[in-house]
Amino acid sequence: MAVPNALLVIIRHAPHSSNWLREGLDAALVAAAFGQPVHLLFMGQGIMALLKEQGSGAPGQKATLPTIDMLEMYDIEQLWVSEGELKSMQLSTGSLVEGVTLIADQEIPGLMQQHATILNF
Amino acid sequence: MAVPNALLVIIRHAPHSSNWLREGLDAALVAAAFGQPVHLLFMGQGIMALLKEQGSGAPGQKATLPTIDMLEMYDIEQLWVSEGELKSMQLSTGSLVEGVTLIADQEIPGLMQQHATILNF
Amino acid sequence: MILHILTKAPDSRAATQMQQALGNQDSVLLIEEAVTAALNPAWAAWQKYRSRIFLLSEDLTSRGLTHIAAKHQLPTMDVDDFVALTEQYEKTVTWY
Amino acid sequence: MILHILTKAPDSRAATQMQQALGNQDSVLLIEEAVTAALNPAWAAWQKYRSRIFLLSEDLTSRGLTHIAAKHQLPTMDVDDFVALTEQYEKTVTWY
Amino acid sequence: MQYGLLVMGAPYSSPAPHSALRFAHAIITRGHQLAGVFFYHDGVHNASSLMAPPQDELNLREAWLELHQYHDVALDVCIAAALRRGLMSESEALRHGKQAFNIVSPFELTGLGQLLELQHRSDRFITFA
Amino acid sequence: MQYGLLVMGAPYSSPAPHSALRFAHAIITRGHQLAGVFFYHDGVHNASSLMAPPQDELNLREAWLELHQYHDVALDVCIAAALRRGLMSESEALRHGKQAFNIVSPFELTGLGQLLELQHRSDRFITFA
Repeated sequence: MAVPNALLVIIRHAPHSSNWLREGLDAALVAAAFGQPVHLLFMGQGIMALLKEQGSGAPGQKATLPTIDMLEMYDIEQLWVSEGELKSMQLSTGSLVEGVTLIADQEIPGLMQQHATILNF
Repeated sequence: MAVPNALLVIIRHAPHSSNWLREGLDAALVAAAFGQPVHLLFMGQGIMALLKEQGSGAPGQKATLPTIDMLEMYDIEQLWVSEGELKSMQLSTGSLVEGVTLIADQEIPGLMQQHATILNF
Repeated sequence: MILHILTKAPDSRAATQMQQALGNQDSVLLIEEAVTAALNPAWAAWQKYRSRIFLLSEDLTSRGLTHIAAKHQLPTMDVDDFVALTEQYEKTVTWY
Repeated sequence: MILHILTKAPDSRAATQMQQALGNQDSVLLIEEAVTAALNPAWAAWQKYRSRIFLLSEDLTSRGLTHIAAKHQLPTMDVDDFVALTEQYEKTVTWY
Repeated sequence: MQYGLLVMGAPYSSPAPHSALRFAHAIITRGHQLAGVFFYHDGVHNASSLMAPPQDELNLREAWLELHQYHDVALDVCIAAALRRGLMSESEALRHGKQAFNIVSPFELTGLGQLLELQHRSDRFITFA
Repeated sequence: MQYGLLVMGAPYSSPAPHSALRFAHAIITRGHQLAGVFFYHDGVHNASSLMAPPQDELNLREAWLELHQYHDVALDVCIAAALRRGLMSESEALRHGKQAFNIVSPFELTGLGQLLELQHRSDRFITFA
């Protein structure tokens, strides 16, 4: 889990409610494109970015799912999801895209310490 | 309490956190300047606009208190404060500017019905 | 009679304040982030305002919550129904 | 060791998430809207992180909360102390 | 019926403009009139002629323009909220000694009096924020 | 020490720019270096040359300019975030066929790579949002 120069990007905002999610993912993609190892941690409403049934919705609204699918191509393979928050949102891992890893709440502080750089969106 | 063509402006946002408070008060002042009776209802963080000890704080930040003091000159004399929310914020009326009226939570729906027009900030 | 439009999640301040302002004959439409209320059928408002609280279906779809809302048998309406609802209510108040 | 900067009120999602991420040796600075924590000395974080959680005094003053913070004997620091604190902590994370 | 809309969210930062546009089209489809849209608070950014979103995203300003062109909807922008946020018309640019401007017709800079006037003249007045 | 700042709130809509400026001056007063400020998300509005707040309010863009003039602080603005929100330089205006522009030097439109670069080269990197 510990990669010395890895960047941890924390995603806490839902699709469509604001541009925090998209601009957070953009930062992660650019860091990965520059060759930096990037890990993602999804907390709270940010978990909604991973819901696999997201549709195109209203016309003109850009969907998030294609960007999530793109992460693997950029070698961003570590997607942590806060287990406690998943439960408190009454979501199951079955409703999320594949490839996520649950992380127990008490492990989150350790995760923060292990990463030399953090960007919080 | 019931004035047929009165405008109710609801203030729910605190000073400095955003521009909602200032732009809500501006709408109230303009309506009053146009001769419309205006009533204000302060809920939640909006109650902080009424704290009488607000200082000038950091340089360059415009204070809210002068605008609150200006309301009376514009004949905006009805300032309701949600009693339940005042209590849950652990504030007392003694910490607020003069001239506010407490309103019990169960009276708020009635207040909404009595006003033909409402602007919610 | 007022139509209340909530745009923020059920655990937001906006949601709390809306519930304080809700009259006996008022209705509620949940749009934008507020459709996350579909995740929580135990949210007090679902019981308390039964038959006068609705989810906007387009916003459910874009957020991937359509099936969850259906599973919990929560009432939805689309944007045309939304307009029809505003025809019935002289006043609307948006909570954000 | 991380310095956490909270900019939103104690009842916000940002405040909850910050507390989930807080390590045993981390400190917390409350700025902007977060200084409303001065109103509630019973906020769990005040007890739990005693001696490593602070209010930014300029933001207390502009919001009229200086006396309330003093009455509740809550620790404050000004912006110079804030910089001094960042000298001690290699990493800072802002919750908003 | 006559409808009036108040839009207080910025494009791409808030879903409010999207919701308002969708609602505006549904109003018209149901045979109502849309008297006008008033842009206030961060909503003033909807009027920026310098908006240049990626090509796969809706250009919200253009979507408002279409609404004006096909349905004669007035597009009023609060002048105080706009100036503070870096939005001005040619005449305001002259007055403030600026070299450029980013609000052009049919968007009109106007005072808050227009908001109150729109609210009074509309049978239904809906806020998106 | 070398500091870097990330600013993600808009002037007048968020207190983040005020907090960041105050912090910037305190850094310098304590003898540290401020390598640069990166504006992202709604923070890009700090760079607008068309900002015209009331005279009794601080003009935040001018406050950033002073910081650059007296302390040589680089002011970088994320280009993707800026274009979407109606902020562009002269060269971007040409590229997008626009008649005007509202980003001028010393504010520089740049990619997110600069944000990561600033974060790496700073001993302390602080976000205001």
